[in-house]
Amino acid sequence: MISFINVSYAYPNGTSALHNVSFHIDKGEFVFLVGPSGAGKSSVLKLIFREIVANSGQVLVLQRNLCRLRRKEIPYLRRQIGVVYQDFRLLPEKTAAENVAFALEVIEASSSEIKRQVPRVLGIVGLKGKEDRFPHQLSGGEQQRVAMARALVNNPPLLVCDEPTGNLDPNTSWQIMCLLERINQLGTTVLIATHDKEIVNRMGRRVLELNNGVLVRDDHKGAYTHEA
Amino acid sequence: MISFINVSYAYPNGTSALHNVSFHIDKGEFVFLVGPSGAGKSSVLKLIFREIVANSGQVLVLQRNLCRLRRKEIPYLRRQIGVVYQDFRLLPEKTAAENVAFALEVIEASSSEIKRQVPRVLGIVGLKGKEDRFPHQLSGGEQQRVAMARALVNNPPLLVCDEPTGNLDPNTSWQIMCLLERINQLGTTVLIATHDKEIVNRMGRRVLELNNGVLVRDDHKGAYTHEA
Amino acid sequence: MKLKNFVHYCKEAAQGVLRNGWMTVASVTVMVLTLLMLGIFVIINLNVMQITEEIKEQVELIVYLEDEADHQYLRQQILELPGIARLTYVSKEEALRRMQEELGEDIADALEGRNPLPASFEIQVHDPETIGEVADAIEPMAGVESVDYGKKVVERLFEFTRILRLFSMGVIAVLAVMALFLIANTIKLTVFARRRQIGIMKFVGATDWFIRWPFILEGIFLGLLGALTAYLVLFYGYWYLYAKASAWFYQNFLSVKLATPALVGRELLKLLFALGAGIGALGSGISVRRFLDV
Amino acid sequence: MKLKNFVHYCKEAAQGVLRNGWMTVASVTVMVLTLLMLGIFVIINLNVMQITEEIKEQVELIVYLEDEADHQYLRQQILELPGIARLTYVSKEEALRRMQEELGEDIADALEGRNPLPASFEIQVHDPETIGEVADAIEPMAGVESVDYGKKVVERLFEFTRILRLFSMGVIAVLAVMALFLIANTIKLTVFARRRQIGIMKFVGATDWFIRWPFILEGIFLGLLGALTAYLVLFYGYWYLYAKASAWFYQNFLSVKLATPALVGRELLKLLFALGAGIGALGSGISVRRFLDV
Ligand SMILES: Nc1ncnc2c1ncn2[C@@H]1O[C@H](COP(=O)(O)OP(=O)(O)OP(=O)(O)O)[C@@H](O)[C@H]1O
Ligand SMILES: Nc1ncnc2c1ncn2[C@@H]1O[C@H](COP(=O)(O)OP(=O)(O)OP(=O)(O)O)[C@@H](O)[C@H]1O
Ligand SMILES: [Mg+2]
Ligand SMILES: [Mg+2]
Repeated sequence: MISFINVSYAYPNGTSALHNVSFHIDKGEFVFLVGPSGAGKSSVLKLIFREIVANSGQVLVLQRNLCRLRRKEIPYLRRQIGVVYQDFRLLPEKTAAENVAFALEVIEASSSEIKRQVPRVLGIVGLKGKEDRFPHQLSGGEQQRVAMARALVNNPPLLVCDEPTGNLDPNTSWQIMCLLERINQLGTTVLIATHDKEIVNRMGRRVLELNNGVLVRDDHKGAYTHEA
Repeated sequence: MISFINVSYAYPNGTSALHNVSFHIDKGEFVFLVGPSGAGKSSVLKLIFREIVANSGQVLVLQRNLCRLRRKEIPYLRRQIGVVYQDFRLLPEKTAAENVAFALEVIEASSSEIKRQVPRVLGIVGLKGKEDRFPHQLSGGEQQRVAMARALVNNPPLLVCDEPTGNLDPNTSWQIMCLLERINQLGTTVLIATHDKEIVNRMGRRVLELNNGVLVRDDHKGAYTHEA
Repeated sequence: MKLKNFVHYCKEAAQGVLRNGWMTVASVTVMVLTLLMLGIFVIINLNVMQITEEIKEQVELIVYLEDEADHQYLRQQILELPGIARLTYVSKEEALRRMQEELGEDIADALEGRNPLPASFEIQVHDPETIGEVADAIEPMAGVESVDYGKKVVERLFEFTRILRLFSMGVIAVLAVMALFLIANTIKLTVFARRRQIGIMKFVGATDWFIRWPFILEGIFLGLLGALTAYLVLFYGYWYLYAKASAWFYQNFLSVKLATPALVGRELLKLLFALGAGIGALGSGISVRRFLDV
Repeated sequence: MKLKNFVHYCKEAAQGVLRNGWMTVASVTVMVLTLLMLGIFVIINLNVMQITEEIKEQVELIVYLEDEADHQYLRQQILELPGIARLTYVSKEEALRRMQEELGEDIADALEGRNPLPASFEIQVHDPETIGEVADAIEPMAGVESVDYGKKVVERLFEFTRILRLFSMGVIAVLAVMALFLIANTIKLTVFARRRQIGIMKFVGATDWFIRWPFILEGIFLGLLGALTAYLVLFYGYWYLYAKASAWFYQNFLSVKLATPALVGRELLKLLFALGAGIGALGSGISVRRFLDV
């Protein structure tokens, strides 16, 4: 599903974010990506949905070599990856429902499909009754859940979440995690960058740890910290 | 320092965010504000730095009655409150250092003062070497720490933080908390809205709990959950 | 573009217009003002065209006849030439009467009943530019003493009107190009204000054209709205002024008529709507491009 | 405003200009184009003013003398009147010679040596509008037979030039107001694109004026930059055209001179810079206001 082979990346301003990172994630896996702030977690995710392109090494995602991906193909890659962005990236001029619907509109889903799916996923993330709010009319955690709903709505084969519970209380976080686990059991590959020690420890899934742009740990059935 | 007396607030679209909330925070206190997502934590903070005005009840902050505060006085109130916003609110066209410096410029600090203070606080939050990056060139956690630095830089008597560790790993979060505690010991009143169960429990300070806009708990030496 | 997508694009465009109300108003205002400025020039230009054309129409050819000429026969001969619009005979008596009117009775007294003035034809041609050729054709005819059309003055007049028209057209062309860039730049600014949203759409998997179409439709809509407003203001404004001023103008300025509102309306319609909608669409489409690369 | 603050405001304004490069270019372009459009009208207007004035200057008063009048004495008397610019004596012989030239030898032959034409003075006055009063003052003088200045034609000409000038001024005024709103709206759009930042500054404790000043300075700067560019293009463009065209124009069009580049330059300078910088500053200041309420 996802293969990083000796990937290095430095941002245009010269900041080196990743050094020689290699790992492989199979279809159907559930993986946590951890590491201190600034370690390069978001950079790994950005490489996966091709916000950035590796300077060296190979990034293979969903049978595509992203280093060779043509510009035209990028949208079709992204439609197969549900992403919860660290900064949400909700469209400010659209309501919660419209934001979620947009992810279906780009894949030209039928309007009856849209009408059915959007309230369903918004309900799942606990936003029933807030469909018609604009992002700025939602609390931080609510915005984050809209982003989650948008990522889920078109049942992508790969789900990538950057800090998806950073603005959520432990209860809601845990519910979201259970939701992600259910989705994973239905066959979706899930990759989550997170700082939430408790969740990582409680889930006991595979953990990739980054530090200073270097992959320092790849633990099947791991915990947030090495020692734990 | 802060008094809420029977405060209720509903957003212009009719969403009622707070019902009849009353509490009092003394000078020098260190208080956590907890509650599930959408409980009204951010709304309480917004009332304090007067982004919004209570519909009924009284909000007293730093000897001012905010319901009667004249428009002209708002900036002078805000200069005495260091705020870490949940959505950071960094100026996108300014570098990290310039963002922090701006908080000093508005109080007309001397440029030598600015030159001394800005690198110092950026160093404290662990951003040495990233002074000249624009916000979009920083990781989520780094942006959050810039926001923290900006809130601290002019030594305000009151510090209000909305989810200040949502994008930080447990280690960095703990360091930031220790920093806030030190600052608190020097006399600054600190109010933190957070979901970080571990930190709240570990600090063992006063906890205000909101649920659905209602203050349901006010525990001196409390924990994140009632039961804990 | 499938129908379903078209509906989606229209919906998005409508949202863009309505939810950025303040920006919509500002950019339509810019568009209206630009088109008004251009339109004012166009109206002036149309009138310059019309008036110069009419002044040229008033150019006359005068054919002086020998006293013994057969003016009936000559008239027939001249009318057989192509392009003659009007021919008036002025007899010797009429010529004298006219001179007396101009110079006073003294002259007539001094002439003591003799009449040294020749009879003449006053001729107007369909295409004033051909007046020289017509004169050349008449001159050798029997019974013609001389032909006069103020060669030098007429040539100068033609040269002058030609330059004036060229200048006026040049100004319009320059202004149209300016208006084009002005509108395009305004559209750019409205797109710029939404650059982040364009990026976000890309991240959700939208193709370039999926993002672009609503902006293009929005551009067309804003352009049409701007053009329509400008058109209505200019057309009814001109109509009002024309009703008030054209009679006075005709009386006071060489019997020249102003361009009719109908003509002005037709020309404005073409120009404003083409510019408004065209530049609106193009400007949006091109500006969006810059932010699509994410 | 303290000096320290001023330095800060300038720094902020410079950042605004530089870090929004794309937007700066778009908005300066709009400003330049608007001012160019306006400037073209101003140039045309100045020439209309100049040319109508010059045509009026060419109006002449003709005083016909009785045959026995003492023209030396009369000349003295007339020159004592206020506002006389030029006076030329045309003797009876000169008058006859002129008529012969105009109407041909036939007339002279018919007159058989007699000369019925009166001597005359041709007079030009400083202010053509006063020509009627001057005529009225001369008419009753001894030795004056009649006074003629083509009353009807001159009155019409004055009426026509007056209307033309009024129209031209009116157009300029309307256009200036349009340019004003156009620029203000463009500035609005650039402020709109930064509305969030304005809010953030307020949240950090900035006063309204602390936020506003950099925008105002930025507006002034963009306005001056736009005005300067437009000024240079218009001034040198006109200079070039003037050098090419003024001689031709003088020869071909009633000996009328075009407005000099110096005059045009002076007028443009005043108008463009006032509009550019003024509207830039005002537009920014007012637009910012809308986003200060947080
Ligand atoms: N656009 C950018 N330009 C330059 N440097 C960047 C950019 N984005 C991130 N960086 C730098 O790259 C490094 C890795 O950033 P990344 O966002 O991947 O960290 P992260 O692990 O997601 O951190 P966090 O947990 O704080 O979100 C950091 O040092 C950061 O400062
Ligand atoms: N601008 C707004 N307009 C309308 N409703 C709003 C607005 N901001 C917040 N709300 C609503 O008010 C309630 C309280 O919001 P608030 O932001 O205070 O929650 P919170 O406790 O900070 O939640 P979180 O932990 O998710 O940040 C929520 O139901 C939210 O949807
Ligand atoms: Mg990150
Ligand atoms: Mg909140």
